[in-house]
Amino acid sequence: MSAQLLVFFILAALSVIGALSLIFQKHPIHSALSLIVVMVALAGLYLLMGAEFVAAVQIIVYGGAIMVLFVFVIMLLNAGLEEHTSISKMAGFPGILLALALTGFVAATVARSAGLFVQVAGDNGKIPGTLSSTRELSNMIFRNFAYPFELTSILILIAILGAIVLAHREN
Amino acid sequence: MPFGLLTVLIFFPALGALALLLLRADDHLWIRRFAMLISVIEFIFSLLLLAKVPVSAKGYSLDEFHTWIHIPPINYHVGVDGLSMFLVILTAFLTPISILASWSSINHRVKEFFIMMLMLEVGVVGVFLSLDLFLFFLFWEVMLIPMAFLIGIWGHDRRIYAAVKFVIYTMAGSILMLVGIIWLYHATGTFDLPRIQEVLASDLNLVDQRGEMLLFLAFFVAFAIKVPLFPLHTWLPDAHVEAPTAGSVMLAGILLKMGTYGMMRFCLPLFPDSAHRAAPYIAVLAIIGIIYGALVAMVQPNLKKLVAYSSVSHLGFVVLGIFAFQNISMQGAVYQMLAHGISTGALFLLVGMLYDRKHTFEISEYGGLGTPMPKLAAFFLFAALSSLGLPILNGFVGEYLILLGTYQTHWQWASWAALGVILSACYLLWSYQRVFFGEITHEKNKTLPDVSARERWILVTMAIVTLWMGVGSAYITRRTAVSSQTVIDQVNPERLYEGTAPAAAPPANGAHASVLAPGLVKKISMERRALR
Amino acid sequence: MVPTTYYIALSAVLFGLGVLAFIFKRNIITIFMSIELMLNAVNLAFVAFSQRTGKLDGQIFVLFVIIVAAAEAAVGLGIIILIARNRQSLNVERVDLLKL
Amino acid sequence: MLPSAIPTPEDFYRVLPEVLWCGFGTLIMLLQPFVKNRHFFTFLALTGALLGTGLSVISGAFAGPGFHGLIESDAFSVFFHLLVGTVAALVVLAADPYLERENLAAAEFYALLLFATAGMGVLAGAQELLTAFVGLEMSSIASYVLAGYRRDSLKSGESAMKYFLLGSFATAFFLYGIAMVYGATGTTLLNQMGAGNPQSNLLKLGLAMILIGLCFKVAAAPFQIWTPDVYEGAPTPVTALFSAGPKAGAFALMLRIFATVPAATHLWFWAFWILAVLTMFAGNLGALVQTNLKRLLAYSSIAHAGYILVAFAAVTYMTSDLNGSAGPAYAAVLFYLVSYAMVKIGAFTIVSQIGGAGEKHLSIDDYAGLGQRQPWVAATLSLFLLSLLGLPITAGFFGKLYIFKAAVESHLIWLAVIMAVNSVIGAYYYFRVIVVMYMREPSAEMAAAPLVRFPITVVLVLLFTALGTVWLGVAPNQVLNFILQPTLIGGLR
Amino acid sequence: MSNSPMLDYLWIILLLPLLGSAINGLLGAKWPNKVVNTVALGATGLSFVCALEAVREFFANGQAFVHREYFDWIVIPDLVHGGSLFRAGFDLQMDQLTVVMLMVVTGVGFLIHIYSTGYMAHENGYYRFFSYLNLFMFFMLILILAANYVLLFVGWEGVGLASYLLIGFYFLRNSAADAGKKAFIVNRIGDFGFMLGMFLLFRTFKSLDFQTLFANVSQRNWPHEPWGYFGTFTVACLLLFMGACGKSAQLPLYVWLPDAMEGPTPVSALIHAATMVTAGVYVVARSNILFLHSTTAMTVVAIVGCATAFFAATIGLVQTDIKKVLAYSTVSQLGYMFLGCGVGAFSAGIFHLMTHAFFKALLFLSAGSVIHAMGGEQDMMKMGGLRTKIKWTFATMLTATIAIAGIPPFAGFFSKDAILLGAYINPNGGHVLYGLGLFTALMTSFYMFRLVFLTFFGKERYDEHHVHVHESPWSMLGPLVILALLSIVGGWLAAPQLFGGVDYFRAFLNPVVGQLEIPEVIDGVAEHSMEWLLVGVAVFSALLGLVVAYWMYLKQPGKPASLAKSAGPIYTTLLHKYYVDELYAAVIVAPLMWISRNVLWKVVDVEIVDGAVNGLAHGASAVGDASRHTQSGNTRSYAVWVVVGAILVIAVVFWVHLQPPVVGMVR
Repeated sequence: MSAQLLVFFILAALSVIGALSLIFQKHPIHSALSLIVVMVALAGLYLLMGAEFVAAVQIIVYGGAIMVLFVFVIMLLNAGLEEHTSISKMAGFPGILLALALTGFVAATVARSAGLFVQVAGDNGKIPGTLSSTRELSNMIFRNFAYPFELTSILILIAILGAIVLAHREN
Repeated sequence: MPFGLLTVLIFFPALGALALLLLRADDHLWIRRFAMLISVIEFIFSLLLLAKVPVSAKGYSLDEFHTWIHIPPINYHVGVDGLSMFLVILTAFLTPISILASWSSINHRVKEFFIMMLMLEVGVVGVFLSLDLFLFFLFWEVMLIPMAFLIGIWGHDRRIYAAVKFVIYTMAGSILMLVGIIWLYHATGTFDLPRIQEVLASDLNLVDQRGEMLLFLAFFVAFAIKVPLFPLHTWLPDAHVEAPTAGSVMLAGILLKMGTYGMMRFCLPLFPDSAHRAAPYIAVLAIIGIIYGALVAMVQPNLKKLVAYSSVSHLGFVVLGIFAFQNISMQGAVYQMLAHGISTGALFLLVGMLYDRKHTFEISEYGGLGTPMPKLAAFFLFAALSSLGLPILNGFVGEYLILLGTYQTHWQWASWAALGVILSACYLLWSYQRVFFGEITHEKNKTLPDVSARERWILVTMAIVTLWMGVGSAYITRRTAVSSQTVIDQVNPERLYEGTAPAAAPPANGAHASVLAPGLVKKISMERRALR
Repeated sequence: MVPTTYYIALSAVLFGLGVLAFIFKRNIITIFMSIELMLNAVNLAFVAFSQRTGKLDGQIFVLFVIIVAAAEAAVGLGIIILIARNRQSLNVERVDLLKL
Repeated sequence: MLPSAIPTPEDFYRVLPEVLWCGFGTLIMLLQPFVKNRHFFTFLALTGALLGTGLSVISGAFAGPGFHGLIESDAFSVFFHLLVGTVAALVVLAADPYLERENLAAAEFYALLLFATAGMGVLAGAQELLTAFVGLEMSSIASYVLAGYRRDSLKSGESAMKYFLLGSFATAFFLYGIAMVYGATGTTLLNQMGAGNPQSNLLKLGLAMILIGLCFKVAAAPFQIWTPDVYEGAPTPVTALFSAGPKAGAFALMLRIFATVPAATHLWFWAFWILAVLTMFAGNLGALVQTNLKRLLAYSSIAHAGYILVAFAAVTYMTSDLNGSAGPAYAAVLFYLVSYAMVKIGAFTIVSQIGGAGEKHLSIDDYAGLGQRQPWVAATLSLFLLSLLGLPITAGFFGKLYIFKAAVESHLIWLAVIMAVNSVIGAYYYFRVIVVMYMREPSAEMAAAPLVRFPITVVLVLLFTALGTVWLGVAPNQVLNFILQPTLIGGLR
Repeated sequence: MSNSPMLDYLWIILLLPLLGSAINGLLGAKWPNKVVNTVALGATGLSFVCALEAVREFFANGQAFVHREYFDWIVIPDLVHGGSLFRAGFDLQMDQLTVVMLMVVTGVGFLIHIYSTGYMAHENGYYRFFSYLNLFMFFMLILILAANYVLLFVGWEGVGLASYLLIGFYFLRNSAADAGKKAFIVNRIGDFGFMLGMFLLFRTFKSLDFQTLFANVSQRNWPHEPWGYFGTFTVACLLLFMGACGKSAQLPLYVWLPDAMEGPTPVSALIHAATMVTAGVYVVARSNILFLHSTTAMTVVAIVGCATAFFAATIGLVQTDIKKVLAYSTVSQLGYMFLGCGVGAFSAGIFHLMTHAFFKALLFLSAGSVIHAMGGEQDMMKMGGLRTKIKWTFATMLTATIAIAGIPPFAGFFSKDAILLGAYINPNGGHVLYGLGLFTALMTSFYMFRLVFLTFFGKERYDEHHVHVHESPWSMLGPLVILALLSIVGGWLAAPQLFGGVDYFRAFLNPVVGQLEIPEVIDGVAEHSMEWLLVGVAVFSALLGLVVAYWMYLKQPGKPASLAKSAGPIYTTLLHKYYVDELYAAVIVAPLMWISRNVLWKVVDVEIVDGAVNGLAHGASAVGDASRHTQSGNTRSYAVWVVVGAILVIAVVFWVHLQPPVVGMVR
């Protein structure tokens, strides 16, 4: 087993454990922390794949900003232990079974379609130099994907506006 | 002139309704007068048809063609032939009658009522005059709403149930018909009726057998619901009982005919093979309807329901006449449609007049009315007699021709159906007796007034028409002859049965003519199939 | 070298766990987190495919997803605050005024 | 050779409507602190909406791919821009008195509305999945906020929460689908996806996931489950928007994908067949038992999504049938969307007005006797209901006709029959509302209440939608010609 | 101008009563009786005069067949070959048979009109009565003048209508209304057969015009249908005969006639004795060419006629209502007429029709006079000894009784004798028919004299304080006298050669009806001696009936009661008319009503058909309601539904590979 593979498995296990922990933690703050674990683990995987910029963004924006926002809200609302109600019958056993079935099917399908992935840059999967990769990324964002990128600004505007509208307390 | 008489006929009442909209809502008298005026003018217009349509004109007369929608090619194509002409006249005749009949019995939301009456006329006349399948469907559906409103707003206790039932029943049939129409369009590339007939006639393989049967059924079920054919009839008693008098008159007098008209206009000419194959089953249903409707009518405690069930019975005759594929019976069916419109219309008017006085339809609430209201009793008897098919009144001609024609090829059908002749006497006379004969059992009934001048005018008019149709039927049959012959030709191209021989010769070599004729229709159908 | 399939499979598992979490959790905030988990799974898939194809646009997607996630988070947390204020409860099962 | 960072002027022309909508949205936000008159914002928003809508013609004139093929300006996108822009303008008009009545901030509402519209516009023009995703999110996120716009109302908040949670949930599916498609084809540009192996399970799965996401947006069963709750809880003008705008956008994308991507069209027809049947029944049967008119209309919009899916089944069938031409089926979808949007906005606007302060009068019983109390309103609502029911001389009739036609021409007779059966079920509950309006006496409370006022803006909306409904029902030629022009349909293939 | 104007305007004969009816019916309500009288009598009287003139012209033209077409009533043009597929014209014809009927109908009808002015003078609805009566005349005249079956059917149904109206004249009495309805409905049952008969004839011969049809039959050598062969002729004739049974009150459709006595007595005389009920006989005679083509049909007619004659006579034996006795007597005599027709002696049947019209009308009118005298009492048990108080009535009644009993030289003797002779020589079971006929004659004589004895002889069994017996006015007696004369001399028209007479009647009808040749030798005995023997037997049996009645009701007044007691069940059965009404009610009417109400309406219509429809609606609502529960409002559940949908979509995409169905279109 190569070192990369080993690292992969460790990080994969970490992320899965984090995800499971997200599910089984009773307190939302614990869940949030579990999610951060997942994110960090994923950031590690991104690094493993050579996507440094993405990994950085993952840590900074996702793990940092967004999750902090979560934690902040949890604190703000003083959310306590999760109330364990089971009003929804659907979401009980059948729901979990169905979700597992879906997971299983999707996982099995993608796992078995290994040969179907489109390959462009040869089989080695090496992405050309990381530095240039970030540069190319910026090139792509501002040239190829300029339009959606501009649109995201509107999206952020919407989000700000929305947050104000929703959370703003009048007098 | 871009638009001719037929367009005027269709849209004149709509204009009238629009104008009516502008009148003040509380000026009931003028609303009534105006509506009456409109409908009378419309009637006069409709009579112009008699003058303008040549007696022996083949095909459609006075037709107007305007392109309307490009994709799919839907056109405003209207035309008239002998078949539709009289139905239009009947419509235009019964509308003023109904308006007059509602003169004093409709007292709330008067304006809306008369608008609805006129809009109903628009829809019905449109149905009869459309030569574009799509246009036909359009009017067919448009007519639904005013009728539903007439039942639902001005009806009796269970009016909403009846109105909804009426709408749902009709919609159920018509939406399938829409699918059928589109399918037919898909097969022929046009909605134009004459064109479709040409296409279907020129290419026998256009639609395969199963497809044709499905198409036939899609149309037929919609029409059968409207007729109504047993067992699709249960909306009718409810609708009739709950509808106001004018609604009942229009419903029984005209709307039911739309079904049978549709059968003649579409089911037979467009799908002759399927019509032949389905005919035995349909005939059985028609016969069941005849007998069943009569039997159920017989035991109704509700006078209006009784008349309603009698319609089921009478319309069964019409369907039978159509599906016997005989010129005589076809003509009889056309005639019966008209006659039933008049006689049952008259019955409903009379029942409505009784209701205006007594506010009930229960037969047990009446009894002995012949004493306080001899004139009404006389008119009622007259209407009942015409309904039960007394010769020289209108009901006889149609029934007789239907049975006579049907008998020529299907003596069993005619024999069973003729039982209806007995039963109609039973239920009508029995109910008549219970309503008008005997001593008065309810004190209040003693002072009920006899017919007013307005009612007398209505009834006299109806009576005159009844009598005239009973005696002068040739006037009408000569004008419907070509159209029904055309239908027969389309459905029955070989014309095996109706020879010219003024009298048949006895069979040669002493071989004897058996009463039990072989199933000729079956043979035809097989021959047709062999052609494909 | 780790085969792409591994990443994809992991992403599928994480996605599934996200779905599971969405169904399983009651606290609105946690449910929202499970959505984030699903988005993360998607991101993983994008990066993996990007690595596989050698094209960078997969990574671009990740960036966009993150932006969108941020926007969603802002609005979503706003909604959560609204709910919490109005109802004094964060249990999603208690928010069932609209039904049938 | 790197593409230029500066977009060409043509690129801007091609996205002119979005630019205008976003611009006006931003402008409104900027002016919000300074202008107190809410009608000013109404005017501004209306101007923006109409300007964007009108100028979409210009973007139509510059037909072709823009922004390196991310978007496509063609008749198809122009059509949808016109549609969503008109919807936005109508919602602006309808919302003005509503916001005033409910004492809600106007500027933010309009800004969000315009942003959402821009998102739908993006969706309509998108040729690339990421762009489509961003457009989808623009409209979605704005929608979440709009759904919860009546903050004080428990129902509104709940509506927003459900829409948000489930919407994001579905978006994740959509996104995952994009990822898989990307993995299978190496691209997210729709017109380059033909390169992928159409038999690839990954591609299939990806497209399925995308379909799931979109089905959620258009409320196809069994993803329709959120619709009634969200529609009921959202402020009524927003509900009107939901039922017309985002749905149109989602359908536009669905059409693009399932008409363009070869793998997506191949024998997908059963999926649409089943979804259509489920959706029709779910909507119609659910509506049968409703007593709240707003909710009833929500169910009815599910049912109508089902009808549109019938046309989709025809589209996919036609494209899989080598000799067939899917043109009429596309046209059916487009025409239906127009007629349906018009009717739904009209109907919801009336519901919004009748609902009164705090939306208290939403029950069908509250409409008893409306035919006598406010005949014009009742007549207009009846017209809309009849159009939904599919009665002739209304737009809904032709909409249904074209779908029937598409289904029949694709030999989907049984689907057509099922749709017919559903139309009959639908007839029952639409007609029931009419019955209540005209044939029942009003309750004592309603009879005593003053007549509901209909301000000029609302009257304008109703006039436009009602006349449009009749116009499309009597003379659909112009719209049809536009829809059926070869560039529109051909542009997709 | 033709030299026979009346024949060209035959329609005037029947239009006059119609006008009378219309005028009286529409305007008569406010008029005094006199004016009504004038109109009604004027109409019928003029009609009678016109008929006389027509008959005169008929004879003047050498009895040439008269056929006039006035207008097309029902016509279905044949567009392919020209002409018409079906035509029922308003065509009238006149031949010898018509002449007989015309004279009977207009003559007797006129007399009864006159009578009615007296009889009905004090009734309410006087105008109505005459309007109906004139209407009846109109339809009856159509019936006999019609030149085709369809027009005949107009009259046929029309007289049924008039009968309905007149029976139900006292509509305040439910029994009258019931009787009227019953008459109409039972007639309709017969008409059912009649119509089918017409249809079958049309199917085979393509025409319902008498002239064309009969010419076709007689000229084209249609084969004769032997016994047991059900060909067109047999079936058509049997169906026509079914109609005749209804109209002429034959088994099993006779039940309406006795009830019809609820109507005013002149009505009974005119419609239910003299004219309408004989329409069946007329039709059979008119269609004799058809009937003669089928042994079966003829035999059935004979058997039914004979059986009815016998059967009704037995019932007549025990009835106590004076009109009921006469009613059963009518049924019985009608049976005779059919017997005559059935055995081929058509002219005898028609002859009996004519004489019967005289004496039965007379009987009824006399009975009416009696009832009039008794102040409305109809029960013979409450009469008696009237002989001295109403002499004229008694005299006329006695005349009629002698006539009907068949005692020479009164009219009934000749006609009945001719029928019996015809029966006797009929090869198909003629002796049995003869025997039954003879026995019926015996019974007829018995019950008729019983009637006379009970009414006019013996002690007065009524309360003289309450009933003031008085003779009727001359407006009533006049017709009685005239009819009495006719009852006496009417028979001489056809005095058989046996008595040295010339059978004018038979000779006269010869061109129309097929004639029965009386063979030279019957049963090995020379014809004349045999005939003498038969006459002797007939007269003897009539006298025997007279004697028995005399013995039972005048000599031994207690005898009938004791006999009745000893006969027990038989007597009761006879008294209740064999329980036929009850049987019909129990076997047909009640089950039909029960099924209609409790099965067809309440189960099939309400439960099954409507139930299915409503069930569908409810089912849809129930499913809708059930589907509500998926809409639990719980976001978690919703998420699961999304997952379900996802699985569904994926599953369909991956595993459903069916080809789309292609239905029904080849193209």
